[in-house]
Amino acid sequence: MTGMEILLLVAFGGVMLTYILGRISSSLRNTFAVVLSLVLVVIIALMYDKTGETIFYRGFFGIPMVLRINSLSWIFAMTISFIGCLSVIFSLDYMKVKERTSFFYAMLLLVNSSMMGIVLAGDLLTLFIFWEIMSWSTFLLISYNGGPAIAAGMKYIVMSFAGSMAMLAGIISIFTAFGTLQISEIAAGMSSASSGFKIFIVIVFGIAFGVKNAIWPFHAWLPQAHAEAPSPFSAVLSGVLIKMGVFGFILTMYVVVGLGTYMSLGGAIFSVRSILLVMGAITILVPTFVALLQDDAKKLLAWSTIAQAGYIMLGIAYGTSLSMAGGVLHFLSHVVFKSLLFMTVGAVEFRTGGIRDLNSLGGLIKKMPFAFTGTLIGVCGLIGVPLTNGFVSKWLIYKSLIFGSPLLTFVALFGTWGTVLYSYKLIHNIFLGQLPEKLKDVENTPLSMKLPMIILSFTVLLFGILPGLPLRVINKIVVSLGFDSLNISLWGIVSESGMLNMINLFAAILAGLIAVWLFLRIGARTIPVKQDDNYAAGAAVPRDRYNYTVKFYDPLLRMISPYLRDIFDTFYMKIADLTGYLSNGIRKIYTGYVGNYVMYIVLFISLMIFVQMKWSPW
Amino acid sequence: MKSVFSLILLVVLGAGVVFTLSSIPFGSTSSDVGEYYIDSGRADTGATNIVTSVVVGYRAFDTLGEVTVLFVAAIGLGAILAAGRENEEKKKAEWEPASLVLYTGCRFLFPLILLFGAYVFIHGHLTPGGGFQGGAVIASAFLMVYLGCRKKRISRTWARNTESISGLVFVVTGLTGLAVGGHYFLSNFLPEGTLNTLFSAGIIPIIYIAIGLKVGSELTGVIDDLIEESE
Amino acid sequence: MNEKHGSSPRASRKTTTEQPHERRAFLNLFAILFVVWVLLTESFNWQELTTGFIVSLGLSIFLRKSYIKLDIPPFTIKRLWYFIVYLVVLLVEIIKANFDVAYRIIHPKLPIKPGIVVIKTELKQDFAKMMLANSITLTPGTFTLDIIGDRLLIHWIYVRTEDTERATEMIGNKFEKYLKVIFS
Amino acid sequence: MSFLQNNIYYIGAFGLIMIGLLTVLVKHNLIKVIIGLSIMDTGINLFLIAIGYLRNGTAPIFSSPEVESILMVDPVPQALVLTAIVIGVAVLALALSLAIRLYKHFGTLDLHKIKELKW
Amino acid sequence: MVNPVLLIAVPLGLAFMVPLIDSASRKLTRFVPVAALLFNLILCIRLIPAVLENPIVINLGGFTPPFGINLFVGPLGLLFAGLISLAGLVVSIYSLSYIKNGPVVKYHMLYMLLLTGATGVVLTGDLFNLFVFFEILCISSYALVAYHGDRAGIESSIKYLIQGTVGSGLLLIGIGFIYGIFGTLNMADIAMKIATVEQSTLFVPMILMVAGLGVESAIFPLNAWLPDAHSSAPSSISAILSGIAIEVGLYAVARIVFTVFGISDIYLFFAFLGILTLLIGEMCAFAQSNIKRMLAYSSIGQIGLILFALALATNNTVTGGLFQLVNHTFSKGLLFLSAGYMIYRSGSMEISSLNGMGKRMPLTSLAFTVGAFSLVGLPPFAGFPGKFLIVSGALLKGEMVINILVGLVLLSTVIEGTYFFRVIQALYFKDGNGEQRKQAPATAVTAMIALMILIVALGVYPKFLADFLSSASSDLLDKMSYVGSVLK
Amino acid sequence: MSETFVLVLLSAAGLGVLLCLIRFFKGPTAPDRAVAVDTACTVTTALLVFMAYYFKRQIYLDVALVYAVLMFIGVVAIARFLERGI
Amino acid sequence: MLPLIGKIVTSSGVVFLLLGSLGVFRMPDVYNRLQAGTKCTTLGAFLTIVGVGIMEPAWFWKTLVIAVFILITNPISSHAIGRASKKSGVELCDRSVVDKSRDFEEYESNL
Ligand code: NA
Ligand code: NA
Repeated sequence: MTGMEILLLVAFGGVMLTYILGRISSSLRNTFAVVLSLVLVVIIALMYDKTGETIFYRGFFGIPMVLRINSLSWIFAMTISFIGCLSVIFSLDYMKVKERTSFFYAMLLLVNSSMMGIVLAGDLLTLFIFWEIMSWSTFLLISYNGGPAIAAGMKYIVMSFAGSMAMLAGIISIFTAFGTLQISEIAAGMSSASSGFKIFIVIVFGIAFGVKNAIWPFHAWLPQAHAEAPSPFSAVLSGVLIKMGVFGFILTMYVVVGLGTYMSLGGAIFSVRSILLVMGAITILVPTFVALLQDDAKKLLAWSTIAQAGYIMLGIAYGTSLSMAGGVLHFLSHVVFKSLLFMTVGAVEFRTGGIRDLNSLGGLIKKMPFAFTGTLIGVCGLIGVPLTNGFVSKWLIYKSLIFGSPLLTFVALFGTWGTVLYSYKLIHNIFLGQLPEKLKDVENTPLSMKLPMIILSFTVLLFGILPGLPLRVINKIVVSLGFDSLNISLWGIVSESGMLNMINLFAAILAGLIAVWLFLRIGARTIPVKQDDNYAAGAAVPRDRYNYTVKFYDPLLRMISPYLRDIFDTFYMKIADLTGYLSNGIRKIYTGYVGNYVMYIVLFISLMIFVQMKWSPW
Repeated sequence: MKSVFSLILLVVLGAGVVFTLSSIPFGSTSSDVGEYYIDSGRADTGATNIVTSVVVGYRAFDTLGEVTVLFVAAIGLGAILAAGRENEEKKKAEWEPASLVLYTGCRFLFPLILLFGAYVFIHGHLTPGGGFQGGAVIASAFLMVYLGCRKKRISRTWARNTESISGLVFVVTGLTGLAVGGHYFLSNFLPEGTLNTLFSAGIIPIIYIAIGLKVGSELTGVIDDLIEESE
Repeated sequence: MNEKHGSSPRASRKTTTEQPHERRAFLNLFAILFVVWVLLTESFNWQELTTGFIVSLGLSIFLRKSYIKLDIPPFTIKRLWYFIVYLVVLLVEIIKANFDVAYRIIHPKLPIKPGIVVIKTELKQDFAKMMLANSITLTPGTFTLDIIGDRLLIHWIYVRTEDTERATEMIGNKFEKYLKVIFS
Repeated sequence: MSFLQNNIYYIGAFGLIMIGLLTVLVKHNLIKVIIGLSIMDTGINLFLIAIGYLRNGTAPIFSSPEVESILMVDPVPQALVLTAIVIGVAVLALALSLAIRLYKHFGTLDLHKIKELKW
Repeated sequence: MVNPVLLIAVPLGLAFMVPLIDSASRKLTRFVPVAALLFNLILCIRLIPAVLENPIVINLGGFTPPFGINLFVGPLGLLFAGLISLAGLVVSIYSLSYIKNGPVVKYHMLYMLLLTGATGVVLTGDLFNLFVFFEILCISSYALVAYHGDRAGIESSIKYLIQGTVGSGLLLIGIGFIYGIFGTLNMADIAMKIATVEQSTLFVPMILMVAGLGVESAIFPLNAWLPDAHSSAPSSISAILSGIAIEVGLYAVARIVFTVFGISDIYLFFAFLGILTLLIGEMCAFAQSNIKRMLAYSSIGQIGLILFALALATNNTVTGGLFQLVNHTFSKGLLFLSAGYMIYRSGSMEISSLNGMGKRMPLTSLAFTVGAFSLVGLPPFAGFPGKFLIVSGALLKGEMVINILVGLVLLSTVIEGTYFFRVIQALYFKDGNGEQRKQAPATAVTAMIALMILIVALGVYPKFLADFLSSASSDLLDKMSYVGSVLK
Repeated sequence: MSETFVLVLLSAAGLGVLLCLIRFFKGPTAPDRAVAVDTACTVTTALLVFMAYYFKRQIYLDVALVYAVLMFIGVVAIARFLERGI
Repeated sequence: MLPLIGKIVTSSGVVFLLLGSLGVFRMPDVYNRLQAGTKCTTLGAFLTIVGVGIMEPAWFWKTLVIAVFILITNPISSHAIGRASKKSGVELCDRSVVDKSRDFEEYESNL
């Protein structure tokens, strides 16, 4: 039995055991869940720098089901187990007050386990099976909170399932074409396949992974799902789960289709590559500004997630060593800072009794300083402030795009500008400004929530200062996908289009950091005024005027919002409505009058006889 | 409109039927199987009524199924009528008693008709009779009693047990064939006797008597259920 | 059979469960059934006779109770004689009736003068009343529509009297005198 | 005319089947529909018998030695019809019991009015 | 070797015996079906090795095939017989507690006879015998649908009866034609003689028979009875009707189309018909707010899918279709059984009334979830291998038309997923009233757990069944070996 | 002679049945139709016996007997129905 | 000799059968139709059946059973129809001269 098999066995066995233990004692279960996640981290850490394939099961019609490990799988698996572990720890307090916690833990661990299965899959069947388990278990978690989460979960699973079916069509097409599903064997067959077949594969896989990755126009499910999921899971969802789409894209384009073929697939403007790049660009641009519109903290982060997925997409789809490294690194960065942000927002939600509305929060910096710090670091990473990981990954992406495609670079930079705006809105409306009356008794962040925040904040800075740590592994991935190797040092990277060295940038970056810090402190230094003291011409000021953070960027939003209506969301809802309408029409054939039913029978026979006598097709 | 449409459909259907029938000319078809039965039915089964030898011999399994169909319908009818009856207040229906002539006549004829029924199924292998026909006659005798003597009801336990035992006789006869006869289900394990005598044709009379009793008691049960319903 | 109530509540019924009565019913029934069996099979083959015996015996045992109520009288020579005479009279009447009806049917003017009258009977037993009613039905111009107690409702195709006593005389008496003896 | 003579049983059988089907299709009184089914059944039985008929044939019963030489009709359809009749009776009985219950529930036998289950 | 005829004879004998048993002990009656089906299951399992080697042909009454009726116990027949016994056993255990009111003894008798009829249909080698057993199946279904005697039950039963009777009438006409043309009723004999007759002559009989059997097997325009009947019957019966009855109908259609007629020109038409049935079924299910009606329409959809798979007539697709069929029997059975008790608790069939059932009946809800996931085709449940086999088999044909049809299959799966996920959300994540937790009775739970285990086992290790199904599919497709083994 | 005899008899009886049939369709009351059925059935019973003679098959007599029994009970059933007896 | 007698008997039977049917056809109301139908068909059927028995002496006893059965049952069934007509209120034809059924009903209710 190899490490991978042990890993999956532990992971999936742990899921069941967690649920069973939960029926006995909740503290036992919590302990077990934490230990289990830690063990998984350790097992994966031990697999560092290993490569290999193993057939683990032949029971599925004798099709060999394969697990394989390489640097790509490892980095994804590591991320999954790491974030998974942190989210479990974060949940300890967060979930205490909820019902059906055993179900929650089991599903959380199941999602993590299935994601590990996906990244370790050595064949498409294994990939698909774990993919589906991930989809439905995610669905159960998104719907967990009930209420608005129901619609969110529904949207997620329908889109996701549609994607899965597309993927299934692709997988089985490959199976019938090449007689194998092993990823290592497909590539050989793929090289001789017709380009139509390749495009078909890219399209169906693109739909499947695009939905999961929330690439425009498949993003419609994400905002609601992220907002309505339990916060510990939002972190996982936004941090790693949608990155399974990234994994899938890399796999499809550079492993299944192959680097060489990918770059030349399709016609000039309508080449697969340029279409993907355009989609990536739109995914940056639109959601960034939609994020600005959000008054719900988690929705804001959700839209931000989509936008960041666009950066990753740009990096991956562009197809150079540097962009690839940037894309993968930005995936890592995003995992870290976005999980961090969801956790801090989750902590606020937890302590304020479930408030996520940015207009109802404010001034929590004194009540929850810890969460504020975490948010600050996270936001810095999100914006790409130097010395954070986000800076390094975005920088790599800009660098690789700037000469090849100035337009895309501009889009990416424009997106960053928007990122600054919504990030400031987030941090200001929660922690700065005035503390609403009813939040007076808010307590500080509990320890179980602090711990993951510390670790993540630390990671943001660590990877920001020492980008060589992750880049070394990423370089191996880049090489294994067929790109040229990059020149990596602990402090940075050297490439033909420019170089990055953190030491050189240190001073300037530090200055900038202090400037931002001061700026924010000034913004926070407001004079607390009794709410009752606010009068305008003797009349009480309406409640929403008390807090000047309300309607942040209002004029700007009034200007741009007409352009930001989510036409694709509307489109999908129209499809759903149409399906409902059509179904309702079709079922009317069952009129309830039995004479009609008999008529159908006679009609069937007569029609058949008529056709046969007229045209004799049979 | 609807009937016109239906008619058109049926005309098309009829055209198809006519087309197919043209390959089965009336009155002159003869099947290999049918000829075989006529030629060797007596030797194979010992019954002089070839239809009987088909029904209870060659295709006895069909007949077992057929008995079961009737059984199913009888139980089903009982179940349906019983299910509704539970939650329903009893209301007395007005009904006219039969005249003395009918009342007395039915009583007088009842044993006679039962005898006819018995005659029909006992001679199933010799005459056009058989278990189903005989059973139907027996059941009609009971129907007659209901018509003439409304309140007179058969004992359901009796009917049910008769039904049960005669059904079992059929199956057990078949299983006996499996065990001792030709080692086939429903194969004959009794001597075939002399043609055209009552005690001949092996297991056929046994099965037909069982069927007669079973069909008789089942149909009687059905009639009884329906009569009860009209009360 | 469940013996709860008879059909006709107003029909006179006397239940006697004396032993000889039951044996008589049984013997009557057995005799009738066995004879009918033999007639049906038209054979004195031992197999047929045995089977007939068993079947008749079985039926008689099960159904004798309901035959008790028919009050079929015990067998005597006198009764047999009267029965034969009755049959002859009946046959003659039937034939007369047929020619009578035939005449009325065929006649272009349809010579009928129908009506419904009531007659009386002195017969007591149900079986006797039934025989009377059926005889009236089969004989010229009359038809029993109903029978209750000692009254019969008669449809007469050519009414010759409306008086009950006279009608009884004309319609019922020719059979009743024999039936009275048979069922005495 | 000779066509009619030759195929009168087929015509009769399918006439009955069509009448039965038409009744089921256009009548909306349950009892009439059940009668229609019954007519259809009868037609089918007649059709089966007609298929096995042999011109100038007689019942396939060797009741006495002199019938040996006579042409006998195919016994199989007769056996089938025997079964089919019993099945028809069974279905008919069940249908009637359902009709009784239906009437108690709905107070009508008009199938246009018995449409609670639809879509 | 045990004789397969016992699969029919023993349950039949026991059914006849029930009144006697009942007068001895009322309690014992309920266990008669359990005993009979257990016996059948064991018998089926014991027959597997022999049947895999060579199909068993049983001449009833000792008359050789064209002249007597024969049973043909090949892998396909045995598969169905085993499925009937297994599903029947599970549901009969469920019924022990579920059926409490009404004429209980009659219920158990009818139930057992229904399954006996189904077994007869799948084992017989004679066309008319098939009709007879089919009638047993149908008539007992009519009666069982109306078992509760409520408005809906009676209404649906009478409608079912009318359509079913028209269907069996058509079937009988078809059989009459076939007898008239070939002078035989033995399926192998007809199959052998089929080439001697012009194909055009055979069309009307075939279409009559297919339509007749199609009514029971719920192929599209013939299936209007199904939503009513399946939703109004007692849930245990719904499970059997959806899980066994329509499948057996489909078996009969397949047997007749493939083995008896074998006119390959028409196969593609059936594939289209299957897809049409699938789409209409799934869309109608999508529009339902009544849980049992939704499940009933979903059965139509599944039958369409199976029909599509069978109609493609390659070993792969037929294996896939049969796998899906097995999955449907278990999954839909599980769905109906679990829905049965949830409906019983909530007192309504509206999906909205099942809100929060996950808290009140956790195990029952889990059973429903597993059934739904499996039916939709999610791994690791039995639906996935089925769907995988069907799609791969269909794509392997490499025809554009079929590829498009496969696309429609996947599309309909999305629709199917949507309505099942909706119910699962209602079960677990919507707030219901009445927070009391009360599990279904032990027998029902046993039945549901058994089905769940089967579903997961098949989903995780489909190979075992697939090998058997592969020989079942050659049993269906290889007409010549069928003829050969019957008419030695 | 024999053929003519049979033919005449058959057509006479057939005419009888036809007359009853007309009465059946004319009615006007339900009992009228019942009478028509009753009469037609009696004629048919006799006809069946005669057919047995024509085909020289004694076994057909059983058919006539059973027919007579069923016809009697059928007519009684109709009559009882008409007088609201069942 | 016997065949000739048989033929005569049968023929006369058929004649009565035809007459009975004619009566059913011609008579003005249900009661008169019953009268005609019953009498003629009973004798007609009896004669026809027994006539066959005479022509085929081997069948005689069986035909006798059938004939006697009809002789017994025919008046009963006709009586049942007659009573049903009365109970369901079928009017007498206008040629009728007397209807004492009112007296009968009174007698019945006094009983
Ligand atoms: Na009469
Ligand atoms: Na009469």
